[in-house]
Amino acid sequence: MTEKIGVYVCHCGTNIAGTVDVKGVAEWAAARLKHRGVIVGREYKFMCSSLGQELIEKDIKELGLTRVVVAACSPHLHEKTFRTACERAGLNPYLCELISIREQVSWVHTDKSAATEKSKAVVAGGVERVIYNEPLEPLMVPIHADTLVVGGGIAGIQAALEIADAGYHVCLVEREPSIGGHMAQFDKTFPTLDCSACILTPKMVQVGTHPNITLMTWSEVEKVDGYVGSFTATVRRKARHVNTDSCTGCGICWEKCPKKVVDTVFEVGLGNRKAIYTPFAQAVPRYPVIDVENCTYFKNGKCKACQLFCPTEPNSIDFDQTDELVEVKAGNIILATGYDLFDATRIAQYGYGRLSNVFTSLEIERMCNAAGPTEGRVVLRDMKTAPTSVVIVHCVGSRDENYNKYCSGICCMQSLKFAHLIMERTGAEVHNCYIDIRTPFKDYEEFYKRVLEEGGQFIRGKVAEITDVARSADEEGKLIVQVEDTLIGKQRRIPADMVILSAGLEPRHDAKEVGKMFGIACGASGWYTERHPKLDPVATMTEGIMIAGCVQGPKDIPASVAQGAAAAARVLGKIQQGEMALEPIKASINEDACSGCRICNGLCPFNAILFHEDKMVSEINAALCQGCGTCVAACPAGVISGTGFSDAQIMAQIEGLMLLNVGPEPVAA
Amino acid sequence: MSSVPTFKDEITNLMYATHGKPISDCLQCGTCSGTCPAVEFMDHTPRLIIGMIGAGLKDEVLESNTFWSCASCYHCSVRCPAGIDIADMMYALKRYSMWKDRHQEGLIGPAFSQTFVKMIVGSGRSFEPALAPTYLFKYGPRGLVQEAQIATGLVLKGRMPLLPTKIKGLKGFQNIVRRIIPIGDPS
Amino acid sequence: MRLYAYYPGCSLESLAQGYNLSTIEVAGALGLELNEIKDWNCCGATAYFPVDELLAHTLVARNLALAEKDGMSDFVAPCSACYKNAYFTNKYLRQDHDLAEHINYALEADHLHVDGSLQVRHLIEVFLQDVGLEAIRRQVSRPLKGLKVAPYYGCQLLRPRKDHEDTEDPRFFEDLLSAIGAEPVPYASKTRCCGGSLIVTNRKAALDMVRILLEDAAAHHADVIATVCPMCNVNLEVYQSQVNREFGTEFSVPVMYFTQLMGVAFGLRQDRLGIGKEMVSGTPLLAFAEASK
Amino acid sequence: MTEQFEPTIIGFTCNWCSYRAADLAGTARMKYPPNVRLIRLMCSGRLDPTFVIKALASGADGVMITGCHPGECHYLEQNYKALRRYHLLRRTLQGLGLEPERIRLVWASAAEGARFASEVSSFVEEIRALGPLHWGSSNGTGQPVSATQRGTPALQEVAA
Amino acid sequence: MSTNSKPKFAMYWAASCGGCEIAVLNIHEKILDVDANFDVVFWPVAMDAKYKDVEAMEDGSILLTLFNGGIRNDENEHIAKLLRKKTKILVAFGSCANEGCIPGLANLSDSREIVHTAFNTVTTENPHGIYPMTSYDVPEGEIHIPTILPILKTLDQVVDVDYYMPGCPPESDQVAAVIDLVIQVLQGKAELPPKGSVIGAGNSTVCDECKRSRNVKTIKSFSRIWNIAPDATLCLLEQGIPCNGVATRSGCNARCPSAGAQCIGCYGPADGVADYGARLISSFASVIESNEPDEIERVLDGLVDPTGQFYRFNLAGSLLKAGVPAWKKEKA
Repeated sequence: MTEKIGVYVCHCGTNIAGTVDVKGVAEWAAARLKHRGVIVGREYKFMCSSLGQELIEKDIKELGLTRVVVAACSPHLHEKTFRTACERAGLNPYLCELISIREQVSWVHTDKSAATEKSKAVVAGGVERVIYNEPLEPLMVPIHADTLVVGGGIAGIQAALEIADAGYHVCLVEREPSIGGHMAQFDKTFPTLDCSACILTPKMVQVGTHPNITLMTWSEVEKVDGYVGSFTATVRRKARHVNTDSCTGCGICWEKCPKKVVDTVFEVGLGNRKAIYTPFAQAVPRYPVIDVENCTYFKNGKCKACQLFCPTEPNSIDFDQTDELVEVKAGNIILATGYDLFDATRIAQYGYGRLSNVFTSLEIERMCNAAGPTEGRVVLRDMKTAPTSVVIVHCVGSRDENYNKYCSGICCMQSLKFAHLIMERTGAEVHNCYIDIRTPFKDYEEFYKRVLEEGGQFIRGKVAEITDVARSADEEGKLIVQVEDTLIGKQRRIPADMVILSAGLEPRHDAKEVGKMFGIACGASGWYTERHPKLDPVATMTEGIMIAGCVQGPKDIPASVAQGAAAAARVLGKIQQGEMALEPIKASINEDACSGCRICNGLCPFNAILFHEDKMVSEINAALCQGCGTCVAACPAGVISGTGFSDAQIMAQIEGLMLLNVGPEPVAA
Repeated sequence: MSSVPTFKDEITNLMYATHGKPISDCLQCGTCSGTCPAVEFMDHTPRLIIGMIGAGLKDEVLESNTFWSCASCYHCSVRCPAGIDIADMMYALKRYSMWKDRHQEGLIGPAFSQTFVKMIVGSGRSFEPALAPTYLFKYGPRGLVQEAQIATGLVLKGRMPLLPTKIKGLKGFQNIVRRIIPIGDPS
Repeated sequence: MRLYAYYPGCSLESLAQGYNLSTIEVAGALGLELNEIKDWNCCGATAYFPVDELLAHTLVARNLALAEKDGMSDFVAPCSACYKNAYFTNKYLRQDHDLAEHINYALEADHLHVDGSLQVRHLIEVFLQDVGLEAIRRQVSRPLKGLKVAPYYGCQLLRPRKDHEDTEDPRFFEDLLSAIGAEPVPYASKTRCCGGSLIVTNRKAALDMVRILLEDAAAHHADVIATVCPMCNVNLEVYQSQVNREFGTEFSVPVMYFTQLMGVAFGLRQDRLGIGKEMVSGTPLLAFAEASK
Repeated sequence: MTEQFEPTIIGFTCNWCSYRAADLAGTARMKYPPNVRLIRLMCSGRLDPTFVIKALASGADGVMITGCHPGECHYLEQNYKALRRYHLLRRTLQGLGLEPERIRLVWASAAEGARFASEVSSFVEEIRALGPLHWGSSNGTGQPVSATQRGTPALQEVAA
Repeated sequence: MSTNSKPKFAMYWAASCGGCEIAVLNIHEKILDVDANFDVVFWPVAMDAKYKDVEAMEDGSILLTLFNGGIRNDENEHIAKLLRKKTKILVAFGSCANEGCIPGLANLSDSREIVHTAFNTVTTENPHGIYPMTSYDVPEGEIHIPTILPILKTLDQVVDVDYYMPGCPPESDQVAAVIDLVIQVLQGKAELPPKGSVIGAGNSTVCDECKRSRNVKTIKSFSRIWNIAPDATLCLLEQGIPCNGVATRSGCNARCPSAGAQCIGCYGPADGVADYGARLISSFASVIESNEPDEIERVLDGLVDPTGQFYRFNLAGSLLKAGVPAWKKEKA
């Protein structure tokens, strides 16, 4: 045995010493594991203290230790501490193992002798393991200073601006013809009721004009290669059929365009647009797009009105334009692709789509919006009659095992906002049917109070069904909302002209595929999983990819903005480091022995394994490899090895834990 | 945790077939009561009953007619946002009250179920006319007349057999039943 | 010719003979062989469960066991309640080994054993899945043109949720009716409860529930209500007179089994379909029936 | 020293969820029997069935495999690979006459310290009920199990 | 080395089928080289010889011994130790000596059952349940037959082994090559590989020699070769046929897969594989295309007898060495 191993057992005050005979363990290791290379076994009150660390450093220098085992707390706490200590003493940090006898022994066991015996086993495991530890060097990768932001909603806009203002280049990709996202569709924003457009438009303009931002609307990311520091995204710029260099966005083309189309996206079917259009007046960029499905010219080769009337020189309408694929290089990526609204037709008993005067929250937003299809008048489906009685149904598709288990968070405040706006604008009687009213943030509860004072009516009960089958005269010709008023314990049937379904938020329909493309995971409810739910909410498990806004979970505008900024801060930090170290825990393939069976090829979610058809061997891209070791375990020929957690290390640790190689009692002198 | 099962435990245990959500998941949203087609005829709404069970109000619950007024249409069960099979809970309550032999005076349900099962156990088949006497008196003379009219109507249309049918393998059938509930020895 | 273990259930022996006759006629016409389970017993409808759940499941299991013994793989019931009971007992037998053990212990007493190996379906499901709308359309010789039919699904056919069908706004019944040339009327109450056994145990409640259904059907000018369950049929049809008496209404909506409608559309003889035994005469339908005489 | 059999169990944890669950059980001072000894892997996907067999062959009486809940894997979907291997491994060991119950798969998130503790406790009880396996020359106490010597010749046994 | 006396060669047959001997004879005229270069002193299958002659030999006087067969009874064990003493280069020859092979599968059962099966089941008409005795007195004195051991062991579990030559049996061309090598070494034209190496085989797996085309592997279902008509050019495993080639040492030139049959693993594990079966479990399972426990179970139902599939040749040489019944006895 050529290794010289030092074993250090920590008292952690009484945290460990209280249940484990620390001294005994240290001595046992020195004596019974001598033949395994343990030349010194020490114990100390607090190993992590500077004095404790010095103890180790001293032994490395003086006794020439080649391996170090520290038995103390969880490696998640102090692994770095002790590895750095070893490094200071000139020992490769990865030759040091921290094994836990606190979280996993002293704190969870009571019997002192049993705990001591287990500690010995754990130490033996550590010793056997450390023998096979290899010195490792972290992998340094340079960080490209550009950032790719996907999604031009408020979260994406905020993130882009923060980074651009800090002086770094951002490429912002948006699927729709204009940035702005859902927020652009809203009228007022709770709880302050300031106009959504008034606060959003300036930011949109900033994005459109910012020297550090390349804006790609009507575009989608199709492929992402690379890894933190150097991603390459392939973006499809869908044909606009408008030449953005010459177009001034004067608007004559969509004025002259003869083809009216029902706008199912921005106006959620309530309003019309033309076949050449910008989704809304303050759109950024101002350039329109031609909707090929509906354009008369594309349908039957005639018309060209837009081209005819286009005043620019050269003419900006280009019917021959085709999609183009552009490559974007970036060091970091921020995903802010937002949410989809819950499809209310899924709840048949609420009659959306069947009963014409049942509306979704988004429809109401558009109606309330002064720039919307009704210039801000709240009316029934006939687009003229104002309702005299309105029922707002909460938790539509949320907090429901049959649809989404989670609370969508924003619907309560949104409903309260509607209640206020509708009472204000129509004087109608408004009922809110809720399970719980959730108004946790600044000035929210006050707003609830305000709506109560304004005469909003509240019924605690989840709506059972909405029907038009009248049972009495006063129900005739109305919608009837059937609900239990749980506070009085009676079933009530509330006649109303209009019913608003406060639909919840859902992950984007394509969230899973998009997530796969970027190498990040969706949680049980389909929202992207953050690195840590509390302490790292905008980072993901994949280095260099951040999430912001509703992609991470339902949230309102302030929270989305905060996350956009937070993600930007995380990215800026990385950019300023210039390069970053990757954990050297990686898998690698011995190409001579690899038979190219391709078992491993499909197992890597980070696409780190590539196959060389010519040599018929597989290879692993170290920078992409996240070190999970799945391929190592799966290789039938055992030719994939994983640093840090090699077969040898783990097999040895098992033998250690089973106390297989314990030496004989030393004969007492 | 006390060793004596609470009323809630007892009911939960009785919800054998649910294989699903315990009533403790209820968030008292009232979807069940809002949905229930018979709710106007119940002393307490289904939601309230769940709350009362949770609160351990055993007497009040057993005294109520709620679960005997349940038509087992399962509309509440499929709509419950907590995934609780409320209709099955109603069955559990019926079982419980039969078992403890405690129910509101003047209800037909208990008697009906008992007679029905007795009849099945006796013949293996159900036979409508046999049921009538057991509950008709509850409707008083008027009900009796109406019932009689309907019955004769049906008989005339040949839709009401005059003699009950028995299954052939009755002995074996009863042996099966005997292994589950005491119905006396084969006579 | 596909073979099915056929479980008519008690009502089809008495109150709902029409359903039984028409079922056999129509199934025959569609090339399905219904093989009545020998010496089946009552499934208990909704009345066993209040007494003893294990007993309830066991008595249902006996019928399943008989079918399994005959080497059957498909179990079909025209009565929604029978279907629902058989479906779930069968399901639990597979899911819950403990329950299966108890049940089989009891069945042993009559030298029976049940595995839950059957596929349990309602008659209408079999028609739609195994025969299919196309084949049904091909059988139609007298399309029920212009006949407004209110399809009444009732409860147990849809609920508790079996497989992924839509429990709130299903469409398959409408599809079937269109296939035989009738005009399905859209009305919200089609999956609302008819009161079921409350007609016995809480007459007032049940009659009110029936009233609501009749109102909705009438409001949509239905010539006839089509049912898939004898219980519903009895409540809607036999007790219509009492509803009128109770609420001073004047409903006279004929109620027919969907199989009778199919039979008529197939041009089968009305007496063979058990038509003519109604308390509320199905005159509008008879017109078609006459024609097919 | 009590009479009852004290099994030795090797537990494999993933670095992100189940190991943190174990840590949490500690920080929350939950108690579970000391029979389980943990090995930290980066991911349950690293779990090579060889390790499980090695543990058994080295004298462990049971092996506990733990990882993030399905859909919550730090490496997106690698815990599913562990799941697949676990199923096949159990079948294979069964063929060798081992009780498949000696291998248990447990999903535990970083927040589920309590779950981790209770799973360990129940597993220890289950293994205790199954009795010792004590393969190989170790019973986890450092003292070899009775020195392996030749069994009495089978022929004579049967013939006798 | 003295040239006047030819170096001594021995070959022994313990618990095995004899195929290895055939394989050696199958090297055709090369066998003459063996005779030309070696003095065959002990080869029970090929020539008459007595144990006492071997016992009489000087230790280490045999240069090369090809030992095939596993250690099933005390006689095998005795000769293994004897030959070890007398031999310079002891080669574990063939799968049985290397990893137990088919005889090793007996390690799934208690030796008592084995004997019972052999002497008192359909295999043997034995109305009076008479079993052979290990020793019996006859006028001439007491005679013995070998005593069966609780578990079959591989050669290196009993004695120190110099080289390993896998295969069931080893391919004749490989045998020839090895013999050539030894002769070359004798003539000082070549060096022996380091002690403990595997000879007469490749360092990769069967796939390396297999000509079938491959894609990213996924398995939707397993099927047995006679249940489907496999594509003649595509990897068998990708067609759901449990082919052990992925984990099996190369050297056979992918005989079975090339002939359209799945590899059953007779060349044993590749280098640095601690447990052949575990490797296969891991690789097969990893590529099953499902994340649903029930679905996975359904897929695995298609994999009849996984234990046999993964340990057919390797059981005695695996980490667990045996099934529980046999092991219990071993430890008793």
